[in-house]
Amino acid sequence: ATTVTVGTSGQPKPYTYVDDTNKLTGYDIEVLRAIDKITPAYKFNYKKAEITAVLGGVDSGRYQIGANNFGWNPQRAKKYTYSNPIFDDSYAIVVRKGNNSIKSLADIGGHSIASQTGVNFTLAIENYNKAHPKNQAKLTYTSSEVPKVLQDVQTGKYDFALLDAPLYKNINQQYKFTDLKMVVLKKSDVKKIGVPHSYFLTAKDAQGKKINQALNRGLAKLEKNGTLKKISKKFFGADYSPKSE
Amino acid sequence: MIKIKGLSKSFHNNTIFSDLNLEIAAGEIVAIIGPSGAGKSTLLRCLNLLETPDQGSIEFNQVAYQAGAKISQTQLTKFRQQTTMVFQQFNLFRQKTVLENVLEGLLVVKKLSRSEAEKIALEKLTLVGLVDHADYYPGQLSGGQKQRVGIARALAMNSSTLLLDEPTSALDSELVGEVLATLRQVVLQNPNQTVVLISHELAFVQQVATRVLFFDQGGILEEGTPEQIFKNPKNERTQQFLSRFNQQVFS
Amino acid sequence: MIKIKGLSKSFHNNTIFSDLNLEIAAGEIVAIIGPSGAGKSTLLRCLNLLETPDQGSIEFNQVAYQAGAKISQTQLTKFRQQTTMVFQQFNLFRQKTVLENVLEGLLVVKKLSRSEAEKIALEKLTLVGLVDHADYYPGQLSGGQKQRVGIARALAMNSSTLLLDEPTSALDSELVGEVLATLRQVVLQNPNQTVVLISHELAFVQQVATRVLFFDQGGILEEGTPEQIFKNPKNERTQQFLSRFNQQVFS
Amino acid sequence: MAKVFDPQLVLRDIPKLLAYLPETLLITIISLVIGLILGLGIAMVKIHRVPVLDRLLAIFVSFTRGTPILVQLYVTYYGIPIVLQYANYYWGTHLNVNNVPGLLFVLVTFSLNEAAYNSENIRGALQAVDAGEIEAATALGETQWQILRRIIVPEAFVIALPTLGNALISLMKNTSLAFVASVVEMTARGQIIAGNDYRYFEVYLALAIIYWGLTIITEQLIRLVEKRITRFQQQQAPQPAKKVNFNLLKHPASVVKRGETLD
Amino acid sequence: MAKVFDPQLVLRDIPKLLAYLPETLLITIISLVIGLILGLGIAMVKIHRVPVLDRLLAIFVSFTRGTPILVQLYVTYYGIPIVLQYANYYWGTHLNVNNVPGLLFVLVTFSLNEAAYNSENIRGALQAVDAGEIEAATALGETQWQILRRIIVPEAFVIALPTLGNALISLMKNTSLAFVASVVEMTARGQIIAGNDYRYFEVYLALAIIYWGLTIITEQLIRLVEKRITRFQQQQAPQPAKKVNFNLLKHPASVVKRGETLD
Ligand SMILES: Nc1ncnc2c1ncn2[C@@H]1O[C@H](COP(=O)(O)OP(=O)(O)OP(=O)(O)O)[C@@H](O)[C@H]1O
Ligand SMILES: Nc1ncnc2c1ncn2[C@@H]1O[C@H](COP(=O)(O)OP(=O)(O)OP(=O)(O)O)[C@@H](O)[C@H]1O
Ligand SMILES: [Mg+2]
Ligand SMILES: [Mg+2]
Repeated sequence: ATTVTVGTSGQPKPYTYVDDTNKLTGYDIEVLRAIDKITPAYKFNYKKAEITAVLGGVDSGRYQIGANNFGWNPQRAKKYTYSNPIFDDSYAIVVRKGNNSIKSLADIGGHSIASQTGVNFTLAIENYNKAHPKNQAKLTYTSSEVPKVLQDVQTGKYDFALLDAPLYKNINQQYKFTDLKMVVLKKSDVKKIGVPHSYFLTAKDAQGKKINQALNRGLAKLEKNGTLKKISKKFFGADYSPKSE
Repeated sequence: MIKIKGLSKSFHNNTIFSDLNLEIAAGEIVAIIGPSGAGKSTLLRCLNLLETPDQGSIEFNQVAYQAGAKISQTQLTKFRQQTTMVFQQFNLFRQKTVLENVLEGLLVVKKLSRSEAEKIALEKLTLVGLVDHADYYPGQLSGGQKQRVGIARALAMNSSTLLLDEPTSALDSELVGEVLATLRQVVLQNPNQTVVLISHELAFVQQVATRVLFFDQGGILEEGTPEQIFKNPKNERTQQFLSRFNQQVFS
Repeated sequence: MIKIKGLSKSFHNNTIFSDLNLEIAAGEIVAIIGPSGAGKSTLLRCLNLLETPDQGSIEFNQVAYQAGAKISQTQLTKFRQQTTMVFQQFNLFRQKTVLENVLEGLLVVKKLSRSEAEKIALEKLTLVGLVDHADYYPGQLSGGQKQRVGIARALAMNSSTLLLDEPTSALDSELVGEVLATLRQVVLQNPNQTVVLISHELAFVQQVATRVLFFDQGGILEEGTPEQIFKNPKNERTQQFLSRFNQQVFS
Repeated sequence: MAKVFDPQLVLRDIPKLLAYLPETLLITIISLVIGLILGLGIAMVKIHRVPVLDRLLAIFVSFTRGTPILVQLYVTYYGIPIVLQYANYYWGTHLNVNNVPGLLFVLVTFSLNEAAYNSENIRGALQAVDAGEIEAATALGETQWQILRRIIVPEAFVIALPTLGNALISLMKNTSLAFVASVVEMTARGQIIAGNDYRYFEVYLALAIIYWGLTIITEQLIRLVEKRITRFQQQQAPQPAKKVNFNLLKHPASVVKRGETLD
Repeated sequence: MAKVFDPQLVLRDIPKLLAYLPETLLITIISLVIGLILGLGIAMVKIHRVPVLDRLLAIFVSFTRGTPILVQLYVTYYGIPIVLQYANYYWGTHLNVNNVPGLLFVLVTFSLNEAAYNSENIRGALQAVDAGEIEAATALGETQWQILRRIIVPEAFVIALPTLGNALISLMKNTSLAFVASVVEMTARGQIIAGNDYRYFEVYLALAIIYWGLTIITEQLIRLVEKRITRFQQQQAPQPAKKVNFNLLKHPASVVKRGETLD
């Protein structure tokens, strides 16, 4: 079997992380392990690296697969081959309790938010601001981690945060933010942010495409035999597995 | 006129001298000689408070210093202006030119105008024969030239008393003559300039001093005119000291 | 026996000396005197190839050096072992103790066993009166002591010729006597030791040298016994040079 | 083949990044100046062995030198709001740093870092100043403050400059971490650009070129300053035309009585 | 109130992080040793002005000093495979570095970085070695290599040590960037731990404590080494009991004929 290296940063949990027993796991990772089991042509090998380095690693051929809860966007699609969706995401706005002024993406004008670079949420805010030049959201770029951003929302430094709903639930298990509440976005808003799925990435070359096909075949089988659903339940307590139309 | 009364100084229990009394009249040229470690430098440095005396008082015509009493910065400056010092190691300001070295005290301490200060500085540099070198940095001068700048810097302050601590002992023998000649000229030209001088150049001391003090064992063991001290020392230690010196100088 | 033939040396077009010829017999004590900058040091440094001569040859009993010819490291070491040098600035290895300084050449160059080397080193340190100081570092010695270690280090190599370049001029006058006495003793005790010496200590030269060379203007202007050179110099420049010296020394 | 590397993008990115050069320089210069002043202060405390303060500053310097600056940024940027939150909660205070811009945290962190790193260097330089010159100025009657300003600091600066220069260059490169505190300077801008087109390698190359250029320019500036302030060492003045020679002592016969003029 | 900060976690994290201390030390020590050797080489090339190589190394040193080490890691770890990919594509070669472990790239990058930073310092130290001692060793007949090993390097080491110590501490802290090249050392491990429990601030505090401790230990070690190798300066030997005094010259009468023994 050909050895294929998977690059992942080990965060965010629960998509990819190292558990208390020092074992790499997470939704993305376990899905790949399941595919590995039913794909005799390849053997997956997992490598952790800093997040930007995961993408750089796929560029440079160091990793053949990137697995880090990657969403879809056109720029990224130019550079990488996308697998079929692996995850049906759900997005949410997080605000302070008692703040009822932001219920959907349409309400963010004039409110402040800090967001990381290279994620779909940031692009969505940028797009919103382009569309509403008179009533822009106050976007602060940051390289702070998500919990810090949430803390800043709690203290009132920023008005809201935009993130994956399952991620927020996980973080909240740890921090128990008593002063925050989550508003899950409606389907229409989710579409504005992007395709609400996450994917595996492979390189845009012949080998990348071949691996991609193998991934897709594996995903189809896992969906059919219910493994995807099982893995999703394990990590999220709910079924976020994608359903092919 | 300098009056030193009951002056004592020790470094951590090591008494250098105690209860020292000395009067120096205006215009006197007092040479202090004595063995190494006797405390000659310490005494001289007490005169401008580079060392703080433990006890006693020092009085110049205009101002007095009493050991232990509080002294304001203004008083301190005034006291220090009674004397100026020429150092063994020259201690020129290396980042300043020869002219700037001489100007420093005039501008910063005496607060003269630039033009007044320059006039004085150039005059003193002419006196020591270095007016051509006004724009040199100390690093570009010979030892003898450096010491002559040191002398000019001291003279420029126009204080009543000139303190010289072995002003030639850091020089090669060739350059010693150069500096001693300058000093001799300065001393001879200014009859009212009081000078307190430490020197191992006994020939020079003999020529210029009006009074010689032999300093040892924490006090002035003997004093007198150069004639008396060199030709006819009474104290046994003075005799011993001078015999060693004579040997070294004339061998 | 040293034979110098047609030796020339210049630094970038500045000819120091050219076509110099000189023979020195075993056991001679040759003193080179002359004004500053004459090239005395350069000549001495050519003898152990610290400076590379441009032309000519240098021959010791056992080995020869021909300017321009290739020389292997072994030959070079062998040539350099013909001489040892005592430096004006001592040049002791500061990180090594007195004993290690003397051992260095014995162990590294002569490749003696540790015990043999130590025997020789302690012997030479005894000779210069510093065997008590074997474990001192150079920084803990006086100038005179340092130079005596330098002498012991040179003697330990037991080479036929000892090169001395103003071995006392970096010392205070007090320490000069100490070193000259040691040298005198060494020289007098070893009648077969050839010595080439540069010194401004004319009194010393007069006492120990068997031959004096007056070096100036790129060559040896005059040579003879100390008696001849000091009492009866023929060359006008020698006379001039010595008169200046006599003045300085005896004034 | 996929275009894994696009040199054109490097060229396109450079001007985009340079637009944020002012931020980089602002952080660098302000931190440098405050860092130097604080560093001088710390050095003075150390030299004069001010009790207690002395020990506290030693711990501060040790911590700053001993931990990555990234961690220091975290500690100020994350830690201070947390401390205030707890204070507000337990003591009912209403302290709030939300309106304090991230830039301030960055400036504080970098200034303190710079102060800690430079303090040792400055202390060494101050203590290397020739004691003789200080005595000379004292004897002239200058005050301590005048001596510090006119003699000690200029000389210490000459001694400290090479090390200060290196610290400056490190500082400039370290500003790239300011993004942790949401301050957008060149490197942050680079990450934002790459966040849009996923061309990380190209951006990093562009950044490398810019930082390299900045470093070279800084080094040249330092060299210029060094040349200026060490004039007194370098310039080989022409040897004096005539050697002044007062040949008085050579002829002990020519003794002149006091008050007479020579020449 | 939400538990924004949990000090217990800091304590829990420390041993977890320390499990990766060997990786940190491995990278530090290997890079230090290789860096010193290469730095010495670069210094020698500079001192002897080896043509061409001299210029190339100057550019290398300038680049290394002028760009953040993060960028250097990117350039080696991602740049080299890209270059090879192009080579493979255009020239049909089959070069592949993907099986070369990331650790090697990290070691190469840090070693080169260390070499560049130390080369100037080493050059300065080598040139500060007393020329007189070199002459003395030459005159004794030692070879150039013996002189380098026995005289120059030990002395230069004493001069260079304080600066080398600082470089070592920087290096140790910089190893935290190795995660870029997939090498998991302490900081990377910290990020992974935080990825599991979202407790970033606690992990960074734990890292700060560990790095601080490491730095203090390293400083103490350097001080020890310094004390050892500067024995020759510090130790104030007892003054010799009796002052040897050959009083020969004082009495010119006592001339001894050659061959006679004195004393
Ligand atoms: N700052 C100081 N701290 C402690 N002891 C000192 C200090 N300055 C001088 N001494 C000691 O005071 C004594 C007198 O020193 P001083 O320099 O006055 O002697 P001196 O007569 O000038 O000798 P010399 O002729 O060698 O210059 C010496 O024993 C010296 O060690
Ligand atoms: N390495 C060198 N490069 C260039 N010129 C040199 C070098 N060494 C010596 N010289 C020049 O060679 C001349 C002779 O120098 P040398 O040191 O041999 O004189 P010297 O007779 O020993 O003088 P002194 O008595 O002052 O020691 C001097 O003009 C000196 O400047
Ligand atoms: Mg004295
Ligand atoms: Mg010479």
